[in-house]
Amino acid sequence: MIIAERKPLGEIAMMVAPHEKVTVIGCRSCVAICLAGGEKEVDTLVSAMKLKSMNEGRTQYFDGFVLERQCEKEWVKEVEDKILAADVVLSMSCSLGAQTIGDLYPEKIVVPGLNTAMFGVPEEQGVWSEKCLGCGDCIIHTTGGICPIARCAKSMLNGPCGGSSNGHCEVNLEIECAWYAIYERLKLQDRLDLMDTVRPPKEWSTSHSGGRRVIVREDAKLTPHQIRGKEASL
Amino acid sequence: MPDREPKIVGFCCEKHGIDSVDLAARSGRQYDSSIRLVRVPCTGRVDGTHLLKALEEGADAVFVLGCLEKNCYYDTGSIEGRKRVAYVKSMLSEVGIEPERVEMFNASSSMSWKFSEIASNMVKVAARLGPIGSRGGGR
Amino acid sequence: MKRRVQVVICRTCSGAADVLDVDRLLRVASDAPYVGSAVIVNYACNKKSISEIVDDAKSKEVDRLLLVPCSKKDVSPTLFQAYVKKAKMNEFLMETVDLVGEAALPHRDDPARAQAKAEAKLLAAIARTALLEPLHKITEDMRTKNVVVIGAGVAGVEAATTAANLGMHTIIIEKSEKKLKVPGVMMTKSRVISTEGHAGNYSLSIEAGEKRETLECAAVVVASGGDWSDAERRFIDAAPDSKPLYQLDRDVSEGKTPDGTVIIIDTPDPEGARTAAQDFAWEEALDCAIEIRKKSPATEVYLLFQEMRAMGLAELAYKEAAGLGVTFVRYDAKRPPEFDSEDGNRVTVLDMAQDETLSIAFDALYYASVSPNPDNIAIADALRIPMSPSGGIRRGSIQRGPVTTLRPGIFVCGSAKFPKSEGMARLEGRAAGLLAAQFAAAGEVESGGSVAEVAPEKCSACLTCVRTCPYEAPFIGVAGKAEIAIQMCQGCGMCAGICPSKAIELHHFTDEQLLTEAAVYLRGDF
Amino acid sequence: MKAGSNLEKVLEAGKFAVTAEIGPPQSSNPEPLTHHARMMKGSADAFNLTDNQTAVVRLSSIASAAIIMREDIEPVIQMTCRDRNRIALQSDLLGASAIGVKNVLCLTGDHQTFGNERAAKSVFDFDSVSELYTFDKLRTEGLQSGGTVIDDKPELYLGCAENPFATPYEFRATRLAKKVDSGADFVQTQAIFDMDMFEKWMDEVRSRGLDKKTHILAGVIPMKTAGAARYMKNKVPGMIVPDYIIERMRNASDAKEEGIRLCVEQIETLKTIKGVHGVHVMAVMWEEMVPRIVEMAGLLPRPTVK
Repeated sequence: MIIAERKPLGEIAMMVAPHEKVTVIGCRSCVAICLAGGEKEVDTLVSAMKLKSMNEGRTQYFDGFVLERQCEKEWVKEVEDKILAADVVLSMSCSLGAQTIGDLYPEKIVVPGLNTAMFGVPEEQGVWSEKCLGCGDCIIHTTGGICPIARCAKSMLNGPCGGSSNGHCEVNLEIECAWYAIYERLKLQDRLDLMDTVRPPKEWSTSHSGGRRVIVREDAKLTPHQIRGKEASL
Repeated sequence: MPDREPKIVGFCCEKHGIDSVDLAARSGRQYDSSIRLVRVPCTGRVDGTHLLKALEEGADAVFVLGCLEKNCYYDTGSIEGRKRVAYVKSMLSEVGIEPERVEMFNASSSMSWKFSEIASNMVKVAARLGPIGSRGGGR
Repeated sequence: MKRRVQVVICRTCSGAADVLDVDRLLRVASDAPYVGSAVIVNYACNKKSISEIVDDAKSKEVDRLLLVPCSKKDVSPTLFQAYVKKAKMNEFLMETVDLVGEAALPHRDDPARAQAKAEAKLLAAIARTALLEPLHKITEDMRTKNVVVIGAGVAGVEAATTAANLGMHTIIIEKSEKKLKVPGVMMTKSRVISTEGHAGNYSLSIEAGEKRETLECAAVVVASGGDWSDAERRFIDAAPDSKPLYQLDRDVSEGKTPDGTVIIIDTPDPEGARTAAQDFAWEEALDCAIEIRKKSPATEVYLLFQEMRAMGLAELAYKEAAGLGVTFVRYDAKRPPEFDSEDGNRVTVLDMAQDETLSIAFDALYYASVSPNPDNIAIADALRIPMSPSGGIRRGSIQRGPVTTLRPGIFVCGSAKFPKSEGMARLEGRAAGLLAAQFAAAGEVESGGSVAEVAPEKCSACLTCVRTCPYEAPFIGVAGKAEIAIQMCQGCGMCAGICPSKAIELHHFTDEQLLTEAAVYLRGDF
Repeated sequence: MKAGSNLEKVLEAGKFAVTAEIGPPQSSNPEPLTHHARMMKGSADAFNLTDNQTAVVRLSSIASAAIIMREDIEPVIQMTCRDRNRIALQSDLLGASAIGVKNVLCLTGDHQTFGNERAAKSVFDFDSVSELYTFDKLRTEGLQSGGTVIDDKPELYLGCAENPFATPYEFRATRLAKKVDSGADFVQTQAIFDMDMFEKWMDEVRSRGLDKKTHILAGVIPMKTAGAARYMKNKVPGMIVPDYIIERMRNASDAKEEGIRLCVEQIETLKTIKGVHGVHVMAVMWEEMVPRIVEMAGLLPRPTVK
């Protein structure tokens, strides 16, 4: 899932400082699960920001809501009135939610309350780690189920670099070396031959390097004929 | 100097926390009356929002009082309470409000002396800092 | 719901400290929102008053009561029950507020502020009471009167005997093949694999030899003991005949005293890597030393210890032992005694008190402490209870009782927690047997009331509650949303406090109730 | 002959080769390069110009090579995958070849978190193996990674690095094999202090016949202080420095002399190891010692191979 982290409140305060009415919108999806932008975080943030404005003797108005999924237009429209009434929308969602609001209401200023960090997994309560870069060309069947693109600092394809130290990554000795892990996994699976193969340069065009990606499923897409009234114009 | 007495809210657990308060009272200990206790079953019930909202409602300082961590009635509740308080303190720092306005304390039911210490500690903080925003325009 | 509050102020209690003006409190209450009736009674805790209060409640059509007595602890539960029954009111709509303990007593020196605070507190309590919701408890019959005891050591046998004497069916689960005459059933070569159910109706999965069976029980006592075998192994090279202290205690009490030179040491692991020195065995060690010196003056006795903790009356035993010529040697854990069995048994140790190195040839060695039982890991896992960092079973908060665990109906005694002397183990075994029997004898178990509940539409199924709850009450249900197993929920509210989606409320301590109380209380200026 | 560089000639003639490292300056002043080139001339068969070593911005490797070539010294340019994608790597390679550079060392590169531009976007389009693979195709078939075939193929002598002391140890020879399969003509290893471990790796290398397919130049680093030794042991990932070396450095009355002595001893040992075809001296910030070390190790004068 998408892992995000709340921005420092000082930075958030600077973004909303020029505005009087601030609507804070969270999301019950990924960012709630990674404890960054669910209802609780929205509530505490609103409360902390109110205190800040109280402390500074100004009257800034904060109000908070949470949507089921901020990245979907239908959910966003549920709080349309709150968005329209605000001077600025502070999105406590991943950047996808923030952009969905911005795209739907282009005249509105939308500022991000979270830093969208990565595709990751919760390793344990309160710990998340990156495991995918969304390169668009998954190869983990050849690497023991471990992604070297995301889990190796250098996205190496042909084994660990010379900085693999006691199974840890030279960039952060707290983190395992992905290729060390791949080696161990393949050894366990008796598939070490996969380590011998020379992997030619990776096809990066399936990733963001190939330009912004859009996936279309014709069988799922509604035809113009199926789209009703006003929505057809969106 | 503030023109009113300090206002302090204490979220206090119904187990060791409140027992230590009770024992203090019954041992004849006196403490400043600015302390307003709100009972919670366990400090793990306390949510950062409770602390912040209490400040919003006019508290100058807020504290949480629970069982000793090694002797918590609900095993790990005091540990959870401590983490919530720490998170709120970091948020307050980020918005330029003195984090010492929020504190976590632990006591066991037999510590008759503890609560008056906690109270005087918090009253000192509240008196020194005054109400939030009282010094006009923050920092 | 009407949300009309009846405020009953007990003049005797609230006025007890002569600090509060009870009549003014009544006026404050009368003018407060939601208050349907406010009365003063002279003694809230008398039958006549209860009738008066109930009559008043009926005539004023209130649906909830706020009682202003001394403190919640001083109010007899029967008083509540009588009121609830007579007024046909839900028990969770009754609330008390302790103005004496929180205002009158601690602010006796400043009656004006004490009064103002009491008034604010009263208003806060009224506001909270107005928000209370009726809640219901569930009573479930216990299917059996079985008390399962894990371990047939000193503590376990004592626990089983105690519980059996109180009429419970006891089943001892013992891993070894040892046969003992004990009341109830004893299953040898068996161990607990897993647990289902909850307090009062636990269902244990037992592996007995080759067989697997399910055992229903109301309560469990863990008496897994320490790891004597391991301790014995540790000394086997150094002092092949070393024995645990309880063995010496038994021998001495049967009149058998050893000859030659006897060493009693605080722990089989003097470096303290695995076993801490034992506090509790000192009385036993001193008693043994005294008995030996008295009965067999030719026997030399040395006590090797890191720290002597003979407390209370044991101090006299210490004095007596010293007077009888027992040699006390205090050593440093960083320089533990060295044992050598090349040429008879010999120990070399630096006596810190005298700052001299002693080399003692000895005939018998007794140690007063044991390693934690390695089986504790499997037992704790099977019963879903936590362990202490030292490898013992972690006891519950002292407010739950000295032999409790965090799970209701599961008790722990003896060296399963940490090393105990035989006497202490027996005593704890009795306590655990008694509590387990008392628990099982109730025949039914209550749950519900002030427990947590999930609003499924808000739940993100993030598992935070599942991971955080020490009681394993939250689980992800068939709808893919968190649910709370009411029978497991202890009402602490940790899940409600931590839920990132604010999907969990703890009944009786909802956000609204807590925040309203705080806000109203803060409105008071004093 | 693939490229006809001096290094290639020395190695192919079966002589024991010497390469040495020159760290380009952090400014645009070419003077330090010229200085080092003149001073070290004749003490090695070719000189490596590092590519923004440890991710610190420095005068570029290719430009440095051009500068030292004016002094009639043969360069080995280092090309890391950290900062350039396949377009830039191939382009720079063609450029380097055009100005007469023949020896190219293919490296993945130190991560930028170690350097002075931590905010940089990392590229790592290739890793060292895919870089070698691509460069080899370019020199043999004129084939670019995107499929374009060029007429004038660059003449290159390709090298790679390998670290026998990084984990998993048992994979390290396999990794070298992948590089050799991808076109590595020579290998310069990580600095070697633990001879036993190096010998184990060499056993594995020889058993796979890799020493016959490529030329192994063992890396050495002369140390100035015991602190430097400790630092390399504790702080440099993938570096193993045995305690006795640190002890020797610490107990020495003149640490610098001891460092030189140690380095010379190491070279003497390496010379005796079957399959080692040369040494690579990395006298970081101490380049002036290279001629002395090489002389003390009995490796002067350097051979001239026609």
